[in-house]
Amino acid sequence: MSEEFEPNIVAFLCNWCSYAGADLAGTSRMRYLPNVKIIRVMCSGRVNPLFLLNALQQGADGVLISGCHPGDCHYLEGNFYARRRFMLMRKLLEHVGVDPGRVNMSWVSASEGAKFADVVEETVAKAKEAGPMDQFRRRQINW
Amino acid sequence: MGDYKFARDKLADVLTSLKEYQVFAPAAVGDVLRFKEVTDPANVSLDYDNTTVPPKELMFPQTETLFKYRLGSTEVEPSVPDASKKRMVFGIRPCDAHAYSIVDNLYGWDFADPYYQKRREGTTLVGLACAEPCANCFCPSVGGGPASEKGLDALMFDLGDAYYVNSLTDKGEEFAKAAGLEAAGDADAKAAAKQGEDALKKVARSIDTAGIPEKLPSLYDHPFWEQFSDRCLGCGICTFLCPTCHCFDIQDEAEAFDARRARMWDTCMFSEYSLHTSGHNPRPTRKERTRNRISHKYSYFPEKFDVIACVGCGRCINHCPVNIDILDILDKSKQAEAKEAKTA
Amino acid sequence: MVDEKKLQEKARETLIRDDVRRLIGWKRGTYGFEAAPAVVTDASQAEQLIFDATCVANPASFIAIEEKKPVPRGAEPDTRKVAVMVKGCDSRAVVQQLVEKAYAREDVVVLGIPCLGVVDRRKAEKLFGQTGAQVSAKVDKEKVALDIGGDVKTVDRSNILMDKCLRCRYPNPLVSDFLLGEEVEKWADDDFADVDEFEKMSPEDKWKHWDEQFSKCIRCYSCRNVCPMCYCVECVVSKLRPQWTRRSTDISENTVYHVQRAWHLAGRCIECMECQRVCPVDIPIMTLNRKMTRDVKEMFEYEPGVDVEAEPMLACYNPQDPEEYIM
Amino acid sequence: MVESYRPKIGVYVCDCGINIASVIDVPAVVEFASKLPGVAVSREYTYMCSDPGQNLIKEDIANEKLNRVIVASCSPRMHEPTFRKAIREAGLNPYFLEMANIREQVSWVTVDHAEATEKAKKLVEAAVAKALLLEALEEKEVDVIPSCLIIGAGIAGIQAALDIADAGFKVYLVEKTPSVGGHMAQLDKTFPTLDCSACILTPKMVDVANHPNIELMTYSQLEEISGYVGNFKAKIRKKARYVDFDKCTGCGVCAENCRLAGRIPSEFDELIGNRGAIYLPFPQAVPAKYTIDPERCLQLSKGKCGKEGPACVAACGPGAINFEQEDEMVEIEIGTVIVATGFDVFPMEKKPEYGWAENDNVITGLEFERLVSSSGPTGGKPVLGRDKKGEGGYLPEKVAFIHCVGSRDKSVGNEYCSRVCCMYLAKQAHLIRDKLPEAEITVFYMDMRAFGKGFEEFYDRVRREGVRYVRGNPSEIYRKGDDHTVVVKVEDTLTGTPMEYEADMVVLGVGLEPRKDIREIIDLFKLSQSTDGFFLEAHPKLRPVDTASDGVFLAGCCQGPKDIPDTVAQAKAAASSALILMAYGKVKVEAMVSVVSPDECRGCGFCVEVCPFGAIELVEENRMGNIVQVAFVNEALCKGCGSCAAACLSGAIQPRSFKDEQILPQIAVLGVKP
Repeated sequence: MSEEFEPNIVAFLCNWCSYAGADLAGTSRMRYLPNVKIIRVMCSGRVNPLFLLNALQQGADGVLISGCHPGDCHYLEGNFYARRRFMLMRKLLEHVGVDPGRVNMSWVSASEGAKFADVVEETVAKAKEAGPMDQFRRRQINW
Repeated sequence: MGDYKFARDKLADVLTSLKEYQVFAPAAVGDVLRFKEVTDPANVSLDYDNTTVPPKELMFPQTETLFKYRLGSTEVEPSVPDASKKRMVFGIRPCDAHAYSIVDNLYGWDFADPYYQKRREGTTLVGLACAEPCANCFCPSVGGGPASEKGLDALMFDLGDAYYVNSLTDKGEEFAKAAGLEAAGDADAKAAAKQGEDALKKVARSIDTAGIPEKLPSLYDHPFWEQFSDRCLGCGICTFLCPTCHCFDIQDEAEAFDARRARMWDTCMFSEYSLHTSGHNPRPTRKERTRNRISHKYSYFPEKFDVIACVGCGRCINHCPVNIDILDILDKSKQAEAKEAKTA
Repeated sequence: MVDEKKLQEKARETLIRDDVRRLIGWKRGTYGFEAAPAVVTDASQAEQLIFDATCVANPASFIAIEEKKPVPRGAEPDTRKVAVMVKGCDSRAVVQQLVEKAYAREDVVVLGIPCLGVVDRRKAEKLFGQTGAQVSAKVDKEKVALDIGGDVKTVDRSNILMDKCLRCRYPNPLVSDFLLGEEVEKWADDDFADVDEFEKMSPEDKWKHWDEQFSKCIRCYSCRNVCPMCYCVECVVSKLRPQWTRRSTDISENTVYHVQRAWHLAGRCIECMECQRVCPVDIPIMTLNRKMTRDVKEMFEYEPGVDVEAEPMLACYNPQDPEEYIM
Repeated sequence: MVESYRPKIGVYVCDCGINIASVIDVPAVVEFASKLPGVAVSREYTYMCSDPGQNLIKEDIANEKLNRVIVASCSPRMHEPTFRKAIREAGLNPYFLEMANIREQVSWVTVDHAEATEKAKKLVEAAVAKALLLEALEEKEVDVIPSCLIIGAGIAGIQAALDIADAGFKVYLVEKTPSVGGHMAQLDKTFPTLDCSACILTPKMVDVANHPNIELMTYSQLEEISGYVGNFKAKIRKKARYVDFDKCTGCGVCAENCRLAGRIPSEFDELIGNRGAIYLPFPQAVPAKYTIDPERCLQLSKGKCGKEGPACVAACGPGAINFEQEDEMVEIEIGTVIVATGFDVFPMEKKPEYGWAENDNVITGLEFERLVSSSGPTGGKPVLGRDKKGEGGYLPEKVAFIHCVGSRDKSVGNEYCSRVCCMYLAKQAHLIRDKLPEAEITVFYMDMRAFGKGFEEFYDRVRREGVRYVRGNPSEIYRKGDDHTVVVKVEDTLTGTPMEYEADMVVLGVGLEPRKDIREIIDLFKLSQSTDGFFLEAHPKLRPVDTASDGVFLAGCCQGPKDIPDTVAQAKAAASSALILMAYGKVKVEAMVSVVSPDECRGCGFCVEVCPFGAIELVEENRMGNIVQVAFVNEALCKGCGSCAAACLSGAIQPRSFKDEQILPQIAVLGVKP
């Protein structure tokens, strides 16, 4: 336990805003923590809330879903659906006892590289506070 | 073999003395009873009707690793249980012990299943006779009874202030010795016998199984199944809670590069149980699945092993949410005219 | 209460119709405190049908889970209507099934039954023990009278009715072609106090609770199968490609199964409580559904199963939806 | 094509000069990748995007028979097209490419080199996990029918129609009212140049009627539209005019003889002038064909007109009048659509405190236009207070103009600026000054927005002409006494003094609103609205005339308030956008579209509801002899966003290249800690 807990975060970023925003954070050489690993999807509306459940089960300590700001969705409405879904999924997980700090969502536009870096830091900080996700992680199970 | 007894308030002491055994006894989670490994003997109580989940899970766990391997490697590491490790099922009801002896037929048939058999070999079964059968018990109709000794190593009777223990096998004797039980008197044996007889009379439900195994195949296409299958939910309650149902599915599971092959309970009541890769399903609706469950227990199994694969524990009746009552089905099957089948 | 003779007469009338294939209602069970759901196809079977406070099952469940047999080449599929008897709560399932296009309105004949509440088997068995008798039960605004094999017991409603009945807001069917019996007055409201109470627990205590509950699960899927909203051709839980949930039973897979189930019912659950009723190992499944129902109502002002014209909750949005945690 | 079932993956890790290699231990990543399942080749190269880098991949595809390629380099948003092209050239389906973004997401943002290397490994492993399940996708092209449907024949529709027709393509121009021209035809002069609106518009109106490539359908409405970009089918209802279009010469004798002549308020004149039951909306109307108003015509509404029967029939020489005429449905096929349905002016009912309904000397800007138009009911004299026969009246002496009526006003739900009112009121003030040199003119404004070419100069000129501008937003306008004096109650916000300004004419600078019946078009095309209620363009900056529906473009005020030059510019842009599709003749269909597994679909239609593009519909499916409803994706409409997949409960609908079964392995890799 001497080593500090480093949470592992799986992030789902929409191709048009947030992934581009993450790219901008890169091109602007902003430094952020390596804990967040990104999966590219075309739209935040693509992210099935069950992905999040799966990520926690696989061993992620937190998840991040990021899309375009409301009204800016490349596909017009995808982020509105995403917002509704994750608002609710987060409540459901909270009811089961999952720390709500593990479920994070953000609006990051293609021009918000700095915001993306901030979002990463905040997401990692929240997951750190929540501690290792060991409630229903698969690897816990002794075969 | 031997007649023993121990005082009711010595139950915890008896269990404590069984250190060389891994002891399983009924334990409550909320209102639900299930056999669990005894961690604190003080918490064990034998005042129960029967467990919701039958103790078949102790021989045939719901999920069981068969072997482990590493992805990309051809080496496997079998996970066969160790028979030399002594286990005891304490307080098992006669019907559930009877069930083991029925399932033994299958797991020792064309292929000796080491996972099941090793567990069986290493396990001592200490039964508890039923003084008050439940509303839907019908064990005497299928060769059992509230005080049946089938499959047991010892049988206990709750005589109020003491438990009378009748050891039936060497394993039973070993248990009596390990537990340091005192010898019982004739009066106790008589009281136990009396209790057994009384209990038998209290069993409210019954079925005359004569002729059923032979008749069911003739009702294969009979419409009478539909009056039950039409309300069947297709869930796994009746089969998962059945002490004799023994079907399993095999799955490979991997965590990164570590993998295992495991088997887990499966049920003929699920549509995917009989679903072919082609998309064809020989049992396309619940009618065929309901028919299969009953026919397997009361016809196919006896045809092969000469014993009905049902112990009359009543669990499928008690827990079916839509009142599909196996006795009702059997009763209706007896009334059904085989020739009607053609018109189905 | 409904006159049984009238009910059977209406059922007979309905079954005689050329355009009706089957009727789903209730009949007396072989034993105990619950009536059995009944699927009848012939007018001669109408006399089996009953309605009283033991008729707890939701007949609407059976409309959608019926498996159609393959139709032989050249033959015509049977497209006649299905008639279904529904209590107020059951009728919400029909409404929601219509919203989700499980069938068209003209495919069903709905026989509505105003209801004063139904008996909870678990509560009854706690009071009177398991019985082999075929129990019947009458309910009025104050008491429930149970006839247990000739022995009549009278119990306060709150001690024996299903929890859903004690907070019932829709005692009268929301959709029906024929109403069997007089409409009744609503007697309760739902303040979701149970959800509030559960939420007071710490995350650790919540998980401790669920760890224990989910560990019991034997994955018989009765909760899924009985649900009137669960009738996917292939449930994601059973899918192998991709495999969302493994078939192994352990705390990880069991938890994921239950959360998936609750998620898939978010904004769809009509609170008939059948999932919890049928669970053989007494998992308080409704605790998750109730949480979703409450939050959907609070956050999105949405209530499923009350309006046939409504858009499905997760297939619509409001630009002003809450987003307080979004960065 | 080399697409065998068993994956053979090539992994290419790019140094990007030192951009990647100086932070990430590239050889370690290459070594790690070489051991992953299915990986046949794993290489490092300085610049993968360079020609030699691409050739490396191409050679391996040829020699090692690779069937999946992973490039670990920069963002796929940068070079995905480059590498797709490269592997296509090597004979592999371009969708067998997956990229791991180890520059923007790792080397450029991570401080610790060891951590960066570990993260890069993970990203490569996730890419391999997904690559194992990639599928070959087909890029399809569909032909574009070389014709365009334009809805609305105001200046926007007219201009777009002329441009497209001049380029040699067929245009169907559909107009709801009996004449083309729209709002612009109602205007007197245009700001800031004071051109006569009719003079510049009518030649174009005549052109659209005569152009060989334009089929003009006035008094017609779009009823149905189906299909997708390049291949739309439309049903148009040509409403019955009760006048034979070909026989009518437009002589107007019928209208003179109509028993209701001059007794029905004219819509064109904003109800301050009158017409008959058979009418031409205005003298320069195109087509110059008469129309009978079926709701007002005695013969049509009452079944009887006078003792001798309809006078118009008797009067019409060519015998053009036909009371038996019925609506006609026309079906057309088009490749592109331009929506130019225009706007409605702000309805004064929503602002009763300005007393418009009670006082006939309180008029809207558009009423003013008709009042001062030489072709208007008063012949261009701003006469107020005429009697029913249109006689008598007075010329105003004190005129007030009010800005921002129904614009920039949250209380009526319109937060936006209507963009034209400042200038049209300045123009109208000028017109009053011109016609009534002695009148006292006061303009009440909130802010003056004179941003266009020549606008500020014009505003200056108007002020110099003796028009007083007072900064203040009137709270109330009411009648005082028995004469026609009305009081404008306002606070001069520059001096802070409350005023009760007495005027005998008040002109309300009403703003522009979305058409009241905008829903009809929204439902037909599944278009979206922005918060102001106008149609939403595909991108506010870069795709201002496109919509989310491919092949459907916007022109003019239906997208938001505009003045005439902006409208014309946008119309030309919309025309050019439609022409791009039609001139090329083919359109690429997105390859990464959603696909339905009909056997798994429960037919609930959640996906249909969620799809922002109307790409999904429920169709009948024969499932083992039983007919069920299942989702069906129109691939030409689908944009591959995948919202449908997240809404689908059974996973029956999936976007290609982003299927659940492709994403879950990525989660599995990234979820597990190193």
